[in-house]
Formats: sequence, C-alpha cells, structure tokens
Amino acid sequence: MAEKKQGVKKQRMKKQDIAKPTVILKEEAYSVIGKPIPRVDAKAKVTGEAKYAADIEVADMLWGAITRSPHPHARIIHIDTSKAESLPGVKAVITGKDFGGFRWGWSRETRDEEPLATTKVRYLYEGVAAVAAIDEDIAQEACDLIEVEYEPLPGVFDPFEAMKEGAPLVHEDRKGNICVEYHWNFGNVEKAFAESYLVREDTFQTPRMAKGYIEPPAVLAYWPDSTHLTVIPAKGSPYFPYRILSNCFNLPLSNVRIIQPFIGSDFGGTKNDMVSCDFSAPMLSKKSGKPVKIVYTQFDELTTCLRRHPMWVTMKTGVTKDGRLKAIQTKVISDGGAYTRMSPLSNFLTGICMGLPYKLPNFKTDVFCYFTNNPSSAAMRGHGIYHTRFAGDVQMDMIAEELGIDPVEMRLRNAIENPKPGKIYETINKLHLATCGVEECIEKAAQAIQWEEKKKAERVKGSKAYGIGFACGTYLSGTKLSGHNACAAMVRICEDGSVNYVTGATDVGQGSDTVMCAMVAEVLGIGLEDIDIKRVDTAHTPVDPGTYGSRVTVLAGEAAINAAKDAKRMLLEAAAKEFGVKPEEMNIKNKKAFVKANPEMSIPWARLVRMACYTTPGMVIIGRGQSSRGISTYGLADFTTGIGDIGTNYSFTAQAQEVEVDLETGVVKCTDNSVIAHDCGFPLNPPAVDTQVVGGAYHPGVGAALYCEFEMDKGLTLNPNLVDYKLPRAYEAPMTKVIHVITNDPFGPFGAKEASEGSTCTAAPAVINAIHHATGVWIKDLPAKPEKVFWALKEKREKGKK
Amino acid sequence: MQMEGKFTLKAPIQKLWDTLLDPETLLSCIPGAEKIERIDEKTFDCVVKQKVGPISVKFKFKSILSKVEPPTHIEVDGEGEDIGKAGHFVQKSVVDLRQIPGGEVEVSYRTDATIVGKLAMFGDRIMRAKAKKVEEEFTKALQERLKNVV
Amino acid sequence: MKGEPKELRLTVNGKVYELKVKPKALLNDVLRKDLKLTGAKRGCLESTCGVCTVILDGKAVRSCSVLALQANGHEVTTIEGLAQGDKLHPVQRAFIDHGAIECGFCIPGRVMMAKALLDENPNPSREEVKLAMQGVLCADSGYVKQIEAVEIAAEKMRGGE
Amino acid sequence: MKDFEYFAPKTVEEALSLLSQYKGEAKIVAGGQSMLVLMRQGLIAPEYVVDIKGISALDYMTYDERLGLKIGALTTHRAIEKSPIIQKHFGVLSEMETNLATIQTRNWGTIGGNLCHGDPAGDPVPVLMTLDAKLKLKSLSGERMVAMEGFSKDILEVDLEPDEMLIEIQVPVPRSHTGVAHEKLMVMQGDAGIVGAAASITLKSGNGICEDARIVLSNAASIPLRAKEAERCLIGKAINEDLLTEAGEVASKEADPPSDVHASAEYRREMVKVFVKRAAKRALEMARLR
Repeated sequence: MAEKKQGVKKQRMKKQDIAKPTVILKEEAYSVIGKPIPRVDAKAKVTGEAKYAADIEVADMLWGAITRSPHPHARIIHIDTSKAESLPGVKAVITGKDFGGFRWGWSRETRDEEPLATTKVRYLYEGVAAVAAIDEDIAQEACDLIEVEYEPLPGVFDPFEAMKEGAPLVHEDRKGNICVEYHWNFGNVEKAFAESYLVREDTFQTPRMAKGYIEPPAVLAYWPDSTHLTVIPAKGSPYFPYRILSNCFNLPLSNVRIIQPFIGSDFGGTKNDMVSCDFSAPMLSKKSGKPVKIVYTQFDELTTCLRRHPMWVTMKTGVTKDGRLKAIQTKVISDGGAYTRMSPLSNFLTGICMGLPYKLPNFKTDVFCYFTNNPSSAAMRGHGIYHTRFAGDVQMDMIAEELGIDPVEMRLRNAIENPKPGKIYETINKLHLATCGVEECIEKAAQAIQWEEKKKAERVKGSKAYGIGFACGTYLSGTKLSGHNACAAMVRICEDGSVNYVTGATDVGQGSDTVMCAMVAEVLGIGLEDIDIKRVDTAHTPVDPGTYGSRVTVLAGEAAINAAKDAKRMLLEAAAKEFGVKPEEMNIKNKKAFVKANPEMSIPWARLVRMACYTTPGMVIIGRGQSSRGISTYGLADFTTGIGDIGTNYSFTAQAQEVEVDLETGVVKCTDNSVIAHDCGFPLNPPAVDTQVVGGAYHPGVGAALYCEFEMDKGLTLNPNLVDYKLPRAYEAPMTKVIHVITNDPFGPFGAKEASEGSTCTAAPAVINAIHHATGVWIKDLPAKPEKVFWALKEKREKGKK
Repeated sequence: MQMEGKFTLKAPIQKLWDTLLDPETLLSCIPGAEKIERIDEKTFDCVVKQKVGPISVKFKFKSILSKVEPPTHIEVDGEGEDIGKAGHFVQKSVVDLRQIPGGEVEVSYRTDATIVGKLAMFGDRIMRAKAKKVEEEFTKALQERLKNVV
Repeated sequence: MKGEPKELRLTVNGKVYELKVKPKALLNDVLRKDLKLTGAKRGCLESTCGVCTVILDGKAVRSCSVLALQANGHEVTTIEGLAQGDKLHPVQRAFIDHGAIECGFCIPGRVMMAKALLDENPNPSREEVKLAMQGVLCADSGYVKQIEAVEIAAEKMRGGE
Repeated sequence: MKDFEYFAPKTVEEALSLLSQYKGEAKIVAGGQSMLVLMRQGLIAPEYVVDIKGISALDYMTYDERLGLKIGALTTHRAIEKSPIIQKHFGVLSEMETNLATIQTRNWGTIGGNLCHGDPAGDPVPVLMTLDAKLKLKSLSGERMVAMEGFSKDILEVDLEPDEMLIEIQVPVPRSHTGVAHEKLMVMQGDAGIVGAAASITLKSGNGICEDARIVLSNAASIPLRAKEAERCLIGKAINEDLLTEAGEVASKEADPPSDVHASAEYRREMVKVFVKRAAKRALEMARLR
C-alpha cells in the first residue's frame, strides 16, 4: 500500500518536473543576460574595498592559534595547558574536552570527527588544543607551551596498507579501515565483454592534490551576548557552519549568525566544510569573552586541510570492431584520509556519471574508500567524476589506437546525441538529459584546433616533440541531494524603484551574484544597475545549501527568477488596475510597464513602483521564490544502487590541447594551441563563463596533469609550501580559446546549465593523450612530472633498440 | 626519510658489537652528539646538536633498544624534540652485523627518520641533504673508531 | 632593548604616517593592522603567492617579505591609492571591463604588479607581461583575461589615459 | 616571529662595529628575501638584527676595461638584470637574473644577500664562478679577498666570519673569444633549477681549439660544484657534439646530487649530462662569435 503511494507520488513529481520546464525566450529577446555583464563586485575587488575574512577586525579582538599533533597516529594520554595559560597576554586556552564530546560529519552516520582531538589523533598536525592571546606571536608561543603526552601508534598511509589483514585501525569501530564502498551493476558486463571485439584493462592513478585557492582559511567569531553567536568565516557555504555550529554550541539556528565576507575561492572541501579554526574561534571567544580571529598559514592549509582523494582506477572496457562502447567495469580504490568527511559523496560520484558523455549499455563498478592516517580527503572541482573521466578518456585513446580509429572519430561514434526538444535521454542508471551538446562540442573543438592537419604534422623538432590530445567531459549541475537542498530568494522592491536581491547563495568568485542580479533584472524588465545584492547573512537571508555541486546558478537561479516573477506579478496587478486590463495582458520592459496589445498604454518603472507602494491599498512588495529541483524525488539518486539523477541537468565539454615535450628532460608544456568547447546550456554571462572554464577548471586541470601533487612520507607532507608544491602560474598558462555550445536546457534558468566544472575533468586526459601523440608513451598516473616522463621516454627508447 | 648503507671491517664480531653498543662510541661518532647516557638496559638518554647554516637545533630524545640479538642484530627506536620547539623527531634504525669470509664483518644499517614541525616547513630539500651529510659523517667516524677495535 | 618599538615614518598613498612599530613587524602587518589598509592581502607569508604586493619607491615588492622598518622614510603605494577619486586607474578599468576578475583575492597584488610593470615599460611584450604576472598566483582566473587586461591597459595608457 | 633588537646602520663602518660588538648573536639582513622567511617560520631567532639594506654606499655597479666589473653587495637582482653595462659585457648575468625567482624578489633581494645565504640551488654562485669572480669581505680587523669558488662551505654555509660582511663582487674583464652561458631545468619559469649548469668556454684565436673551460653546477651537490673533470675533457681540444656529450657524462659522474621532492638523485645525474651540454654548447657558439 505504502509502496503504491510512493509510486503515485513519484508519478506526480515526474509530471511536474518534466511538464514545467523554465520558459525560454529567444536569445535576442533578452535585454540583460547573454551579453557581457560587468561583475557587480568588480569595483570593490579592484579597489581593495572588498573585505575577506582575514581583513575584518573588531574592537578588543584576540588572535587564536592551534596546537597540533606531531604524530600521524597516537593516543592522547594527557594535555597540560598550565604553562600556556600563565604566559602573559594569553586570554583563553581550550582543548577538545571543552566541546563536551561533540562530533560532526557529512551525515548522521558519519559523525566521526571532533573539533579538536580528545582521545586520539589520526593524522599529522591534527589540532589538539587552541589558544587566544593579544597577538599572533604570543598565541603561537603559547601553543608551543602546551604539553601533550602521546602514545604513538603504528599508522597506515595508503589504502593498500589499510586494506591488509590486521592493519592498524584508524577508527577502532571501522573494521578493515573501510570508509565507504559501493557495488553497482547495470546490464550484463560479463556477457558484453564476451561479445566485444576488443577488451582492454588499465589502471590509472590520480594524485593527492591541494585545492589551490590562495586565501587560507580564516575566521572571526564573537558572542554579542551569551546566547547569540556571530561568525565571519572564509566559507563558500555559510549554511554549513550555520547548522554545524548550532549543534556544536547547542544554540537554536535562530541564534547563529554567519556573516559572509568576500571569499578567495573555494573549489570544494575545506571552504564549505569545517576545520578546527572554525570551531576553536567561537569556543575561545566564548571562554575569553572577546572576539577571536584565527587565520591559517599556508603551511596549516597545505598540511591539514582537505585534499582531493588519491584514487587508483582500474578500468576494463569492451568495444565493438568499429569502436563502440559495449561495457565498462571499474574498480576504484581511494584514500579517504583520517575522517569520513565527504568521502561517501566523492566516491559515489566516481560511478554515477559513467553513462556520460558516451552511450554505455553495460556498466559495473566496485568502489572502496579506505581510512588512512593522512589528512582527510574531500570534494574538489570535478568532484569524483574527474578520476574516472581521466581513466575513461585516456583509455579511449588507447583503444582507438589499437583499433586504428581516429580519437575524435571514436568519440563521435560514442557521443550521446542531443535529444529532440521535449524528448529525454536516459542513461543505463537513469540519469535524465533534456540536452546534450557533446557532439557539437567535439566537432567544434576538433575544427578549431585543425585536428586533421595537426595530427598529420611533423612531431619532432630538434629535442622537442609536439602532439595534440583530445578529451571529453561532463558534469552535473544543480546537485540533487535529499534533505537540505531546497533554496529560496527574495526580491524587495524599494519605493524609489531600486531593488534588493536577497539570497542565501554565495559567490566565491564564480560570478553567481552577477548572473542572479542579471536574471532578476531580466525578469523585472529593468537594468542591472537598479539591483543591489546583499551578501549572505544567515540572520536575514533565506537558507541555501551552499556553493558546491555546481548548484548555485541552476537552483538559486531558479529561485531568483521565481522571486522576480512574484514581485513582477504584484506590480502588474497594480498597473493592470490603472489601465483597466488583466495583469497577464501587461508586461515590463526597459523600465516601462505596458499593455502588450497597446504599448502606448504604459507607465515608467519609478512611477509604477511608487503607485503600487502608495496608492490604496499600498503594498510592501517582496517577491518570494523557491527552487525545489534540488530535492525533487524524481530520479533522486539512490546511493546504494547508483540509480537516479544526481543533477538537475548536465554540462558537456570537449577539449583539444597541444603539448610540447622536451625529449631530453621530460618537461611537458601546454602550448597556446588549446581549445575548449563547452555546453553550459546557455551562457548567461559569456565572459564569466570563459573565465570559469579557463581559470576555474581548465587551468587547475593543467596543474593536475603536469604539476600538482602532495609528496608524502608516512603521513608527513614533504612539500608544504607553494615553492615545493607547484601551482601553475601565468607563464605556464596557455592562452586557451573557449567556444560556447548553446543547447538551452529546459531545466535550467534561461536554459543554463553548470559552467566549467566539467572542464576540470577534460584537461588531464587531453594533456596525457597529447603527450602520447607526441612521444608514444602513456603516463597513467598523474601528474606527468618531468622525471616520470623522462624515465618513460628512456624505457621506450631502450625497448626500441631491442 | 630513509637512509641505508653498509661497510665492512676487519675485526672480531663480538668486539665490534660491544663497541657499537658503548655510549662512548656513539657519543664520539654521532655528529653533534652532546650527551648519550645509558639510563637502563634498553634506554639511552641523548642530546644531539645539529646545524644547517644559520639554523641550529638541539634534539633531546630517548633511544630505546627495541630489539637486541647479540652479536648480529639491533633495532633502535628514537623519539624526541628540539628544545627550541623547532621540530619533533622520530627515528627507527636497524643495524645488522654479518661475519663474512676473511675475518671481516659486514655492518649494514637502515634508518627511517621523520622530522615534523617548523623544520618541516622547509620542505624536505634542505633536511634530506643535511641528513645525508650526517649519515656520511657518522658511518665514517664509526668505521674509524671500529678500526681501532682490533 | 629587544622588541622595543621604533619610530617609523612612512608615506603611504601620498599620506605621511608617523608611528612606532616593533622591529619584527612586516610591512604587510603595518599596512593591514596599523593603517587598516587591507587591500594588500595576507596570503602565504612565505614570499611565494604575491597577493601582498605593493609598490615601494616605484618597485613592486611583497609586503610580507619586507620589514616595515626597512621602508622607513620611503614611499609606498597600495591598491587603495591607485584610483583618483572615482577615476579608476587604467589597469583597474581594464580588469573590470575585460572580465579578468573572479574571486578577486589576488587582484590587488596583481594590479599593483601590472602598474609597476607599465610604469617601467609602457609597451611590454606578451612575454614581459607573463613574466610580471608570474609573481602573483591566481587560483581561478587561468590568467588569460588578466594578461589580456594588462595589454589593454598598456594600450590605453600609451593613448594618454 | 620572535622579537629582536634592530639596528639600521647607514655606513659600512657602523655595520661592522655592530657585528663585532654582537659577534655571533647578530644576523645581517639585507633584502631579507631568504632570511625573513626563516625568521617568520621560527627557524632562526636572532637576538640582534643588523639591517644593512639602507647602506646606499654598497649599491653600485662599475665597469672598467682593465679592472673589470665591480658590483656593490647591496645591488638588487633587478638592477643587475636591467643594467646596460651588465647586458653589454656580461649578458649571462642579466639572463640568469631574469630567471631568478620573481620580479618582486629581484626588486628587493640583493646579490650579496643571495651569495651569503649559500643555497646550493642558487643560480648566481655558479655563474659568478664561471666568470672567475672574487669577493671583497670586510671586518673591523681588515679586508680580505676570496674567490667565489670556495666561498660556499656547506648547505647554507659560506666562508664569512660572524663579524665580517660582503662588500663587493669583482668580475674580471672577459677574455676574448670567450662565451659564457647558464642553463637550468625549470618546471616553472623562475624556479630554482632542479639542476643548473653554467659554462664558460675560451677559444684560441684562429684555430678554435678550446683554451679554457669552466663548468659549474647548481643543485648537484651540497655546494655549487665545479666540474673540473668535465672541463678537462674540453680543454685543448676542438670541441664537437660528441665531446660536449662526453663532458656532460663526465660531469654527471663528478656530481653528488641530492634526492628530494622535485627529483631523484638518479634523474639529476641524467639532467647534469643534458644541461652541461646545453650550457657548454651555447657558450661555445658565443665564444665563436667573439
């Protein structure tokens, strides 16, 4: 009976979702969006007015610092803070005990981490105590005075040690050090492999990576009174600390105020989840009665903050003689680090999108994530998908080579066609696409880089070899997760015609504030300059899940449109009265409300607003908007079976990249022959999409391909500074071209889908494929550092001699 | 940070063994060693000073003979920290003595050391270079010392 | 005496400041904590990221790698001193118009870097622009539009702006 | 950072008397591009800091056809890079500076500070060694000249007494038919070389036989390493491709490179071969033109 209800419910939701796509006007009909829109925050940022967390000071502020464990795995026997407390200038000292056993985690089942460790440390430099003092140096000195007695324990430092029989346990209650595992099976891979013309299996490895943002974590916390907490953190998802701190300090959500400063990039993980400073500052403030600020150093960031999972992806692929995919089977082993954090999601994502961007009839995956005594792993741009897409798109070139098929041709043969309007493409695990521009992306990218000519061109010039590589990517937008994924917006019309846009969504640099304002302006028929956006303040803004899973533009954007429509409705009702017509017979454009049938009958925006607000019955105009797609149960992904939609819609990318390989040294450089064709549905602000694709995605992707990797030695990070940990700089930046492929997705605001996160996933395979094209060697483990490439070339030369 | 190596000496293995375990020997051979005291059967109390250019550290640490199989095999675990809090240091060494033809003994060692804290901010470039030097000096001094065992 | 504050006379954005600072204070600390000029960011404090870049006697330096007292009697320009009233500097203008800004954390340092470059070399080659931009890390712009923005600004400035 | 007592002498004499007064306990800070990082990281905590950056008398470059080049110890890297004199007579110095760290570092960092820091990965020492540079060191008790070669004693250690400071770098007039080049393996522009090689080749006028050769490596040992064997296999011969290859191989045997996060010792040995050859080859081409 209950099941039946369920079914009925699903049915209804499905109808609603499919039936009511966002209305899309013709592009030329738009007056604000779809054109270059200057960022609403650009002036503040370029004049230094923009305040980031570390820039903010309040009266009587103390500085905090954290005492960290010198052991990657040890029992805490005793902590003596007396020496620190008696140091002049020290105002408060806390240990994990002050949090009364509070633990938090990604979901109720995974609350395995403490703000500061009380009984056991599980990774090197884990926080065990914190100090607040009148200045930073005193706080640091006091930290050194805290005496902690440890009983060191043997540790495990990679998943292969962790999985061994009798390996030390990172969490006593987690047998076998298993953090999370998934086993999904769609279709019949065994049968498909048996029928395949060619079956190939390879193991690929992706490294432990830093997020790469330049702004280290920072937080300022104070208690206006004993029952209200205010926190100004460098967090891209302020409603994470909002909820977590309310639990931690046992306060109603109404009393937790998170004020959003400008954010120096996010990229997932640390900046939407918590780190010890985010708990310690409020606790130190509570204890000292003064505001407390903690700013991490780059060393803290690079040694203790969340990283990209290192993963070992074994991929078995079967194809027909003409190169069409018949089946893929993956085994993924990943290093989750010391705590669960977002590992359940990261590892889930390695499989959920395997049915994209290529048609895949059979798919089986087994994913194992292990706890180790390394710093925790978590979300990072291209979250999860990046690892398996790298494996998939490199292996596709390997197969193409074996079959003698051109890599671009091979991709075209497998690419999912763009569904006809109104039609939906369903992957084997029931992801639903209304649009898919991957074919067009492939064609445009290949054409722009002159694929045919380039691939025939002479490769070796002196000691240098040149090659081009191709890869495709995909990413979900508007993450669908159960629970807290609804969001809302308010459009407040001021009596003088100016407008406040109020959202809970955060712009961490991707430009969402600007496109939100643009969409509101578009709907209201006014200019961008008429709209002021408020930065998030949980005391005033509607709750929003946060900036992750490429959800802001698509979901918060839908809320923005709905809020603007709501306000517009109220205004038109007033206008309609004036002209004695029905509201639906009127519209607003270029700051004028007019009767559609007779545009002469019109009233300017300012007067319209005043009239609506003042004349009886005057009204206070606040438009409200919702987006419920994020929690729509239609196809909501099921973690245990891997079935269902994780995204509201899906973006697609094709990338072509040329590399130059120094055959004597192994140094690889990406040249300016670089093209990214990207289907983000509809580019609401084209230059912003470009910067996102190039900077937020492609360029870090080049870093992942060539430079970025934490070198570890038994839990110790050997390159904990930005000299030894290489982030690509301006000189290494290829002057990439971006091509927009427009598909106008019915489930995105004005046809938009996520911009760029998918492009994070294409750079690495494109570069590796290009290195192969140039030199004939395959680099299966990232990054392709000079030494690695050098030995591979040497081995190949020696094989050649024999 | 792993280091290993071996050298051979012409001396009776038992004598080598005894000298090797004599704090006096270690004190004179470990570069920068200021104090090496045997406080019980298994435990040594040590203070070792090290200098890299302008950076000086003084490690106070305990070395415990975790495994002793006279006269061929020793395992030593050391842990301690710099008195100036510049770093925390953990080390495990395994030394094997093996009789080889011609009355010679082959001494082989394997050390795994980790230094964390401020010193580790450097990254490992300078530290590894320094450790390599210390290792060279130590084994050289030790060979000198053990030569005179005969 | 150890740590005893010393006189510091500093011209910042044309304004003369006289204050007492501890010898260990970095130029970055004094600008941000004492003068409340937080435009110069606090990034790595290890001379690597460059987001704290300011102009000292006409040359771009990292304010985290200069003792405040080393700037005694010298002239500092920070991002706050670049615009003249409402009139933005051509580099600032170009960064806005060309859409070269993302999270903005590196922008103050980068803009100062670019200004120093263009003051010294009004007509830089792309190579020279890239070499200058090398001194300031960015996480999310991919540098392409930033490099182009500097070139656009250079052209505007040569045109007398 | 720990507190310290601070002095900003305006003259060399003032600085020297402070150094002798606080012998051992005082640290010299010039541009501080290396020293300040160590101090901030709490790795060094000097009682006294003698900030010599303000001694303008040590910020100069002069060139004389007989006496050669003189560079004041407090000349910034950027000034050397941009100096017309340097570019005219010692292009290799200017080129080396262009690839040294970033412009901000070069704007504030001084050549003297760099040399005295004694980092085996640094570029200036190898280049100055191939140019046969000498250093003028001064203390209250007098002056002494030391060769650039031999100044480096160990990792971050140089031949400088606690009461001494580096005053001047002197580079002799280049011999005719001499070419000098510097090459290093950079993953990113401005990196310290994973390995670096500076080479100077002097040819006999007329017959093109190699009269003299100097090859110095960075990051190939605990101090900048002069590859004397490699030099020998070039001197007295008519240099050709094979000989350059041989020189590289010989040099890689002389090297005792470190193993670290950037590269293994084995890879560095291989790179010594490549970069000795590249530097020597370019030096040879230049020598032929002069």
